[in-house]
Amino acid sequence: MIFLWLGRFFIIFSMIFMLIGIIGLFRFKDFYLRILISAKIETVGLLAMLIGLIILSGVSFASLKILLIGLVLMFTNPLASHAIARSARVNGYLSPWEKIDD
Amino acid sequence: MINRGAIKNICLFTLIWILLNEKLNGFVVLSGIFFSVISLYFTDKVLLGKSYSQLFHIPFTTILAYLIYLIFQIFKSGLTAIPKVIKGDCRVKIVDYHTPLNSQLAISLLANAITLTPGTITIEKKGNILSILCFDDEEITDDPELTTTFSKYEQILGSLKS
Amino acid sequence: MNFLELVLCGIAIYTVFSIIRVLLGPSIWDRLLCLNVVSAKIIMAIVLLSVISNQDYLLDIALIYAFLGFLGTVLIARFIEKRGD
Amino acid sequence: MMNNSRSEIISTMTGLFYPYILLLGFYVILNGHISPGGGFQGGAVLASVFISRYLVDPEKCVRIKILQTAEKLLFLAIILFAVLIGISKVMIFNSLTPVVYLIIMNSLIGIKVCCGLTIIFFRYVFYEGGI
Amino acid sequence: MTEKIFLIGLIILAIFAVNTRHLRRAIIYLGIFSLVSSLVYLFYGSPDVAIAEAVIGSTITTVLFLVSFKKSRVFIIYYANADFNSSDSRKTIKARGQILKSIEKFLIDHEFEPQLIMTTKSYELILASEVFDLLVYQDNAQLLITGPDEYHLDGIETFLKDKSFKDLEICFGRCVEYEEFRS
Repeated sequence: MIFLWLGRFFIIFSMIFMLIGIIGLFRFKDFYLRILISAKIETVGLLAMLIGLIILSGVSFASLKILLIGLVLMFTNPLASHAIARSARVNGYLSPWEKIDD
Repeated sequence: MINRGAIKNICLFTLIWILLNEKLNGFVVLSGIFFSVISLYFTDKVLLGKSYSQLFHIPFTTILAYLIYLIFQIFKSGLTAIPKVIKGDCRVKIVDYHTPLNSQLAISLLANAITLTPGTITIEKKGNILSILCFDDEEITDDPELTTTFSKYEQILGSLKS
Repeated sequence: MNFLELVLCGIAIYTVFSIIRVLLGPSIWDRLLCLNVVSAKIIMAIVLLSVISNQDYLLDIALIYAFLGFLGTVLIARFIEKRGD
Repeated sequence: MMNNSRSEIISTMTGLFYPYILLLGFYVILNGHISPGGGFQGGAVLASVFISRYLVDPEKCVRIKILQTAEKLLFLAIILFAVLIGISKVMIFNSLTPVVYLIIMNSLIGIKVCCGLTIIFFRYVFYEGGI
Repeated sequence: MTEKIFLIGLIILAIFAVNTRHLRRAIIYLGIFSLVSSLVYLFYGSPDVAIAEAVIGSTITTVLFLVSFKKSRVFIIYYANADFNSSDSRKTIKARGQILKSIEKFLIDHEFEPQLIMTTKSYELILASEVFDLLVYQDNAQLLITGPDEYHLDGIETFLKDKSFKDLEICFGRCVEYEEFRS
């Protein structure tokens, strides 16, 4: 019973995090701020959701597989965001805060 | 070619093979060892051209401590980033960070951890200098919190050889 | 309606909002960033679907996405970095 | 600004995933008869290892001639195997159980698809101008 | 209920991918299309197709689109401003956006792929060091459009003549020197 509510707590927590990430995607006017905060808060939501599902499904091969998915995502997801941020920076995409500084 | 690192890696791959198959009997274990040897050999000879076990030699305790500290740090800085979303406006700057680590793999793992935490992203790695995109707060000038976090990662990853 | 089904429905709505950001996004990097966000959402939806319907084999597809999903993003990012929007 | 075109972090970390992607491909091929997947899907997973190797060192090419020969031989082997099984079914009843037949057929198809998709990828990238 | 939301998203993405003028955006739209469609395959009970869509859609088709997209004829437009920090009037900015947009429309109609690069370099430096097909140079309310290729410049001139931009003064130069344009 306690595990059921603990899992549900984690899932609701992740849904709140993702909602804040989506709000941030629409609220910020600058690409660098979006990738810095919103996209990363989405990752927090993803990990919390996977932890909640592991707690809900108990000890079995399926929950171990979900754990494996989480581990893999922790290594591959930063590579993708690093590639995007680096590509924008190398190309010289300027954001408003830099135009003011120059 | 046969050394302790390769045997450790083969054990790990067999474990993952059993996990993928979702059952545990003699046939699965034998086929797991067979395919682990094949994929390790193929990686060494064709894909990498070097020894996988020497290139990616990570002790188990290191990776465990790294992951636990990383998850803790992700949730912590995720909570601190929420007010910034609600406020809706921030300024961003790029700082250069010089790490004392000298292994290629350790620096990459450090950069991965930095990227995964909300609020900081690694943009470029040149040697052991990392360019990091982070907030530009007026109150905090020297980022002491950021530096202590990074030095904790470096303490964990310091056992990796180059 | 079950609790997990409600969560799945919520993720679907979030996905639609991310797609709207993809269609609006001013620069091409905004669109690429939202591709990353949508792919995370889809992985989550697949794992939820497998837990709801008790079919373990659906997790293989999520695993394949987790391993190979970043390849497409990295290739597109690499292509764009020389040529701009 | 920053001039060199490839990132060191990506080229270091992608090497970590090679054996895992290979294991996943073998798993999808071998369990094609009881779970979703099979020859084509597993072969595509195996071929994506070569695509991720392109991220690590873009100059290194595979020998396409060898892959082409292997693909042709495997195509012949698939047809010959099916014909031989058909003949032996007529001559001797139930010489081979269906499970073994399916596994051998799936793995032949998987390696053939892997060769084919790898040839397509390297052909496009190295002879048509690259990315 | 849930799958209907994803189906509506698929239709929207397909319409945008077909109708967009920029091919780079179409590649990204198709990437999301393949992601969502693989989930929809799962809802209707065909995991086999979903795995194939996941692998092929995320890796191979992306490479094929990118390589074939590189073969399209790219037309490089450089845009530079005389003083970068100048706060132009609202009308000027709007008119400049309209001009750039109509040049892009002209190029797409003639089967080119426009590529707009905004720089902060000076006029002489761009002429000396960069490779370009069209250079748009703005000095307050004056606009100089020049380029090495005579043929397309004539086409753009006749195309822009029909439309009237009242807030900007457009000047076409074949090999105009910077001082002549200033005086």
